[in-house]
Amino acid sequence: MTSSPHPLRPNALSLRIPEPKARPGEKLDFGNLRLSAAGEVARPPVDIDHTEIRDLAYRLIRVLDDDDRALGPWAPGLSVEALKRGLRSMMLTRAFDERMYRAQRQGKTSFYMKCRGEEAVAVAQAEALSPDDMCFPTYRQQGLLIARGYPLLEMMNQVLSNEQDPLKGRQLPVLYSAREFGFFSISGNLGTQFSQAVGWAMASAFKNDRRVASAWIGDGSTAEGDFHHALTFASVYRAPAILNVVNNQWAISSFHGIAGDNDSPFASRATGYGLPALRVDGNDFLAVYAATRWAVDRARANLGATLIEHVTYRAEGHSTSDDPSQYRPVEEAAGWPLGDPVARLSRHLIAIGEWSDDAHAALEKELVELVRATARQSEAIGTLATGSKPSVREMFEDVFKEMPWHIREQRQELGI
Amino acid sequence: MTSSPHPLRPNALSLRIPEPKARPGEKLDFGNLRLSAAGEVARPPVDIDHTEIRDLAYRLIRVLDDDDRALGPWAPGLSVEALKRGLRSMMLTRAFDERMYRAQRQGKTSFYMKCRGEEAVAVAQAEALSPDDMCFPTYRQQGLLIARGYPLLEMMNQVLSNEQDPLKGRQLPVLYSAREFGFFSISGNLGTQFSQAVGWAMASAFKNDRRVASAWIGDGSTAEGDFHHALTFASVYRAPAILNVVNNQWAISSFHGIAGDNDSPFASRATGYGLPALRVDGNDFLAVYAATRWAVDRARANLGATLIEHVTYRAEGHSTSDDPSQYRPVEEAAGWPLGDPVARLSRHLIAIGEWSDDAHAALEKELVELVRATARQSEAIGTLATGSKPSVREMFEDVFKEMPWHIREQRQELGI
Amino acid sequence: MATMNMIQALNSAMDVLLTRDPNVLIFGEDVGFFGGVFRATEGLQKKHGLERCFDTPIAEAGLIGISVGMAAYGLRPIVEIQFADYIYPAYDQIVSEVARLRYRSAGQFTAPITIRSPYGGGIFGGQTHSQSVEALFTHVAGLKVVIPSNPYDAKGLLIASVEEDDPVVFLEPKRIYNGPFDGHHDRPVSPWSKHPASEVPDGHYRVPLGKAAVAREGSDVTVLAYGTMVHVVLAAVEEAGVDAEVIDLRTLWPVDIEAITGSVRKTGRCVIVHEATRTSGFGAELSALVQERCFYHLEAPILRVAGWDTPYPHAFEWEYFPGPARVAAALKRTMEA
Amino acid sequence: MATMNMIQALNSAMDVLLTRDPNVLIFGEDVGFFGGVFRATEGLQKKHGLERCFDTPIAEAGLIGISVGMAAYGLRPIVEIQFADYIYPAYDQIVSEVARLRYRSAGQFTAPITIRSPYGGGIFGGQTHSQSVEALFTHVAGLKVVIPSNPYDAKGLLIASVEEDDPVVFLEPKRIYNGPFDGHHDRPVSPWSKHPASEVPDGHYRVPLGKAAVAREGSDVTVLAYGTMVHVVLAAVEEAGVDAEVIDLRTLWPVDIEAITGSVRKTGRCVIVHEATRTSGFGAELSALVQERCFYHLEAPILRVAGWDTPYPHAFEWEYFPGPARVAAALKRTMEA
Ligand SMILES: Cc1ncc(C[n+]2csc(CCOP(=O)(O)OP(=O)(O)O)c2C)c(N)n1
Ligand SMILES: Cc1ncc(C[n+]2csc(CCOP(=O)(O)OP(=O)(O)O)c2C)c(N)n1
Ligand SMILES: [Mg+2]
Ligand SMILES: [Mg+2]
Repeated sequence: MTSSPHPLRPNALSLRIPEPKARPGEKLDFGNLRLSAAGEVARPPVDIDHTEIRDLAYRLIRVLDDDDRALGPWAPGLSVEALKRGLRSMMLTRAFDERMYRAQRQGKTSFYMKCRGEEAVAVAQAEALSPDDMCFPTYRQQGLLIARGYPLLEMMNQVLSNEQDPLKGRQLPVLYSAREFGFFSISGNLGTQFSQAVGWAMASAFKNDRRVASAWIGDGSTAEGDFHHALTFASVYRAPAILNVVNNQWAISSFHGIAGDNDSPFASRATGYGLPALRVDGNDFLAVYAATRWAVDRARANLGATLIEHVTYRAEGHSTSDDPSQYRPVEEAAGWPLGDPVARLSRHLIAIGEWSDDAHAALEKELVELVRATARQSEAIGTLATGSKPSVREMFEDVFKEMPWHIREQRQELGI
Repeated sequence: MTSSPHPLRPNALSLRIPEPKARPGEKLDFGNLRLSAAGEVARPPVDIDHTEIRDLAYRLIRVLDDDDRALGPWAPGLSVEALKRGLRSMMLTRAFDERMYRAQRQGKTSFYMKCRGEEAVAVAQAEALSPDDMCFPTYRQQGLLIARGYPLLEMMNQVLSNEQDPLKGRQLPVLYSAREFGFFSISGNLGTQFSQAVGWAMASAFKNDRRVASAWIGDGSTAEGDFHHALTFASVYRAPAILNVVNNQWAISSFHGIAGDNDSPFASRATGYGLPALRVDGNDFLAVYAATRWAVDRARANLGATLIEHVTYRAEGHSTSDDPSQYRPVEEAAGWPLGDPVARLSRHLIAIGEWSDDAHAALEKELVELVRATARQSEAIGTLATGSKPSVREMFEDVFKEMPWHIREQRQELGI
Repeated sequence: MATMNMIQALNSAMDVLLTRDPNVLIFGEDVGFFGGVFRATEGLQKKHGLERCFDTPIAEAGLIGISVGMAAYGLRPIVEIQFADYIYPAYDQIVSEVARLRYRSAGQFTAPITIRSPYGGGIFGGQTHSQSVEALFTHVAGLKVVIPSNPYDAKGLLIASVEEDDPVVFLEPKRIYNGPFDGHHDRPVSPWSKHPASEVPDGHYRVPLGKAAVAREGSDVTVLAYGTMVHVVLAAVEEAGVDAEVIDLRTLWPVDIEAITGSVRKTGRCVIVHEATRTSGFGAELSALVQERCFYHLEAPILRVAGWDTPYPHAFEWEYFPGPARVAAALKRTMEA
Repeated sequence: MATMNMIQALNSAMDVLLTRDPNVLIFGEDVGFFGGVFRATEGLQKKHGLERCFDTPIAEAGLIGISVGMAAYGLRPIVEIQFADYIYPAYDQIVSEVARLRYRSAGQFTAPITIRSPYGGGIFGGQTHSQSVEALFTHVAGLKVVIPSNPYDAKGLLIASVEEDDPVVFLEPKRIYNGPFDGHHDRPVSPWSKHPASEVPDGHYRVPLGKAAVAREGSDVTVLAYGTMVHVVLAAVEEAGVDAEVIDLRTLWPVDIEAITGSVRKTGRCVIVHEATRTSGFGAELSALVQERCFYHLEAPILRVAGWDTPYPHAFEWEYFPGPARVAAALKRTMEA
């Protein structure tokens, strides 16, 4: 961060405009990242008083070390089966992203957003939540849908806005909705889902049920008022919610410091509301799972909400409309100190003797093939370019439960 | 706080609806108040790193002890003259409030809001700020105007909405604006001034000036998004601003716990944004002055914003439209553990041999007389009841700098 | 059957709703123990429990945000925004979320939320306790907008709104909470008990959304109004000595277009009255609709009587408020045209 | 004089403003180093310094809040809201603060803030990158609303807006940033360089607020439009073979009422075209104004062609967008009436 040029007058004030440490062509510098070693951070019981664990907001929960071993009290002891399931979902997410990105480049749809580098945040969390817990995601948690078994074909049909688009041509490609899979309708307006999740969690408590809500928000979007409202209401009503901040370091072209990560990490926001906060290595599948599990258990025990900051990195452009080389060094992704979540989990499975490079390559091939086959199926139904889309009547449906006279008239005006 | 009835199903969730410790007819209980002894809390240098003083958000800075002495490192060493000036301004504010409240009861205006019990927050802060620092107040800091010497007559003319109303009949009685006195136009919409103050402070820094902005917000209003935006922008741009939370325990009928003061004090909100926070006895003139001074010095040294929580008590109804006996014990005001700011400063002056009960009584009489005389003057100009108000033309002015055709037409339609 | 003022009728509606449906809950600023600054929720917490009617933090966007989540869970929230002037912080949640949830999720998730809020002037509330915000919601696809003008309708419309599967912005003309107000601020206030619409059944009933009421039959000119203005118009009609047909819209959107066009085709003249600022107010839409559909029946220009295009100024309450004199003048003007 | 597209013209306007007035500063999401997602502020940070053009947190209400404080200090902020669809979180700060500050402080404090925001459809942006929000601001007393339709006007109007002492909501039709668009999405795109209004002076000039432009003279019918729709209407007029007078409003509010009434009195017919949802759109106000002022000159009902009363659906871009076919049909209908 550089501050403004030295003011002319003595003792004059000056405005700080935070700047990232490195712009394109400059040397990488991750000196600002607050790291802890794997296994180093203590794991409190889930019923601990929040006042006793304020320091967790400033540490970094990590399980996997540089030798790919799982260390310390947060090591979740997940079964090999669960680990392999997680690896598969992350890899499938990545293969899906690649294919859909290409589809956009080929003009088959208008827009796409990848989550490369952040797959663990969604997939490990899906593993830690129960199927009937509700997710309130952003556009970068497609991994939740994939981990929860939502059909790839449906996702693709939406991305391609074809005749079988489950959202009937009304939504942008990546803004999914899948009630049956516990996945709330994604809004294009940032932040709104955060307080909504708290309301859903309050409803579960109101009904004396046992379901919890989990919400995700980007580092940049924490600046929206909804973030504050979510924390406030979650604190006041002790809502059983998991409030995830996905700190992938960038909000389009703005680095995390512009969202207020200069002087205190996002996790620490929670402590002032009387909520516990965990700061976790978001590229460490085991750590994300363990932290989420802790928060879920706490919420389910009627002890209220937890904020989790996932420290990760947006390894690609913001969306198909973005070119990150304009504002950050191209080497930044490769240099990211917390590595890649897929590679790390794969190496861990190898380290514990349950996986191999060959198995990995084979799985990758299988998944790419699966995605390709499904994509062919979806493209055969149609793409935005072929124009085989849902009936235009759908444009006028679902504004209200029953169509009022003025919409019926408008539909007629369009001749349908 | 009671929680909801025990749920029927085992392990079921339940919703916490916070409740105050005492409702009308119940025994007073201030057990939730986090107190420190006078002189107990350390005073760090103004250039300390915020990470080293997080604990101040959970303590209570107090200077005056039960024997009316000024103790400890926060004792500001104010001159007797300054103390007497402060006492006078607080007493004048109170006399003014009494008179205007009566004027409303007599039908001379529509509405009034007192600040009884909270006078120190405004008056001591006015003392700590420079005259060209800008205040962004709520409707309960009339003490700022009085301490800064804004003419009582102008205030009354506005309260009574008479011909000389400086705001030309356009604003509610208590929503003053006085640019020449560094007092920003008060909005009826809660919270908005908080981020505005940060913008003003940023402008001062942008211009390499030395002026700071000070903003006030009620405990209840901290829940608005503007609070979050103010803290976020102040943190990101290191704005020279003082962000005051006036925790007077109530927001109309809602106790401070409904605003989220159950599990962590309001002051602690700031630490998660990387801002220093001071929690201060708001009924202790010396403590308020000292804390504000610390924050002003820090801001002026280009070290950015400080949040100050003033722990005080709204000793009367929310406004002339409110009857607090409906929702809180009538004895609560008298039982308030931090006493009355006017009485405490007066007793302190007596304790240091600079004041006496007689002097106090004489001053009170003088001020009541001054207010009465001014009120007569103002009432002679007119009141809302007499209908002597500014020219109706004023209704159509200042919507824009120059009156556009449609407003001119509307004015003509009204026949003026 | 009891005699109720509007507050009592609204309170009774909420009592009925809480009693009949365990998924109904009410929240907002000061609505719990205290019962709301206008006392609309008085006694409901005590009767139905802390969790059925409770206070919230002062964060209108937060209120609406949590209500979206609750509705998605299957609850049916009634949210009070203390004054309509304070609905703006929640505008994004209402416009981008509440209004669009059904559409964008293809019906998977819905937001049957009722947003109650006192609106309008006539109480010396100044700029921030007097605004009429209806047009900011009629422009938003996916919202219904309802405004009652008397106790009977208030209860029946509120029950219908909450039982509706679509979100409803339910605006309450606060000036007539305690009695009908014809705009003659210098005359004694008449209580609701003298008005026939204060006879309100104790139990459950609905006044259907989308249906206007004819407040007065007539043949000279059609007057479209809602809320407080219905009473002002009725007074003005008498004073102008014009045989006007006064239509109380009750539901602003989707509006009862047949009631409007039927009447205007009969009378050939139309005056539209509302408190909100004229420019881009709901009167503009009504004027456009009438003009589009009754062009060949119109014998005079459609006139609008509305609040001026200024903020609502404290001391000029009665110069701002579109009272009976201004309405009567418009009636005469349209008859002379 | 240079050939500029609309983005370049806006960029040039801001460059001129930053150069001439040290109190002008620009901020918004991604506007600093990167130069904005539509590149309108490209190069300005580099040329004028970090503090003159910088990135902000993603908090539209915060952006506007700080701009009010800055304006009160004497600065002249230009704020970018990345898409008009995201202006809603700032609605309270705009309506309750920016618009009313001068009035409520009796002129002590003013808010000469220019809020720039790309709006409108035609880019497959779906529900949240396509909205037209103008009517939500024309209803608010104290705001001016400006929408340019070509590079020359864009630069001149932006300079005039920033130099104006009143707040301006400056909406930029994003579909025509890079070239005029006549609604024929299936035909090749034509660049601005072929359009005369792409000749833009390098230096300072103003296009006055409150003055419409006649985009095409004609005698059969008056068409009122703004932004992208001006180009769509011009195409539709040719296709319909109607001698229409096309008025490009440029300033929506306060609108150039004389230009409108003068033209409608001449032609006797009027069609209003906008992209926004029809109900309570700005077209309703225009229709009401024309009807009130030109009643006796009207030979046919005033028609509105607008976006449907639904959210803007991704896959139905061209079924939603009021293209030349719909405009032409309305022109023919009004001529036959
Ligand atoms: C209310 C609102 N403001 C602005 C935008 C435009 N926008 C879309 S994504 C984005 C950046 C979000 O960054 P972050 O929250 O960090 O999430 P990430 O993209 O990194 O996952 C912006 C500014 C929006 N969609 N909604
Ligand atoms: C945006 C908004 N919401 C609601 C209100 C109504 N209201 C006025 S004062 C008040 C309580 C404020 O309490 P607090 O912030 O604690 O301030 P205090 O009155 O105690 O000084 C409320 C809810 C308002 N003025 N503005
Ligand atoms: Mg991000
Ligand atoms: Mg308070």
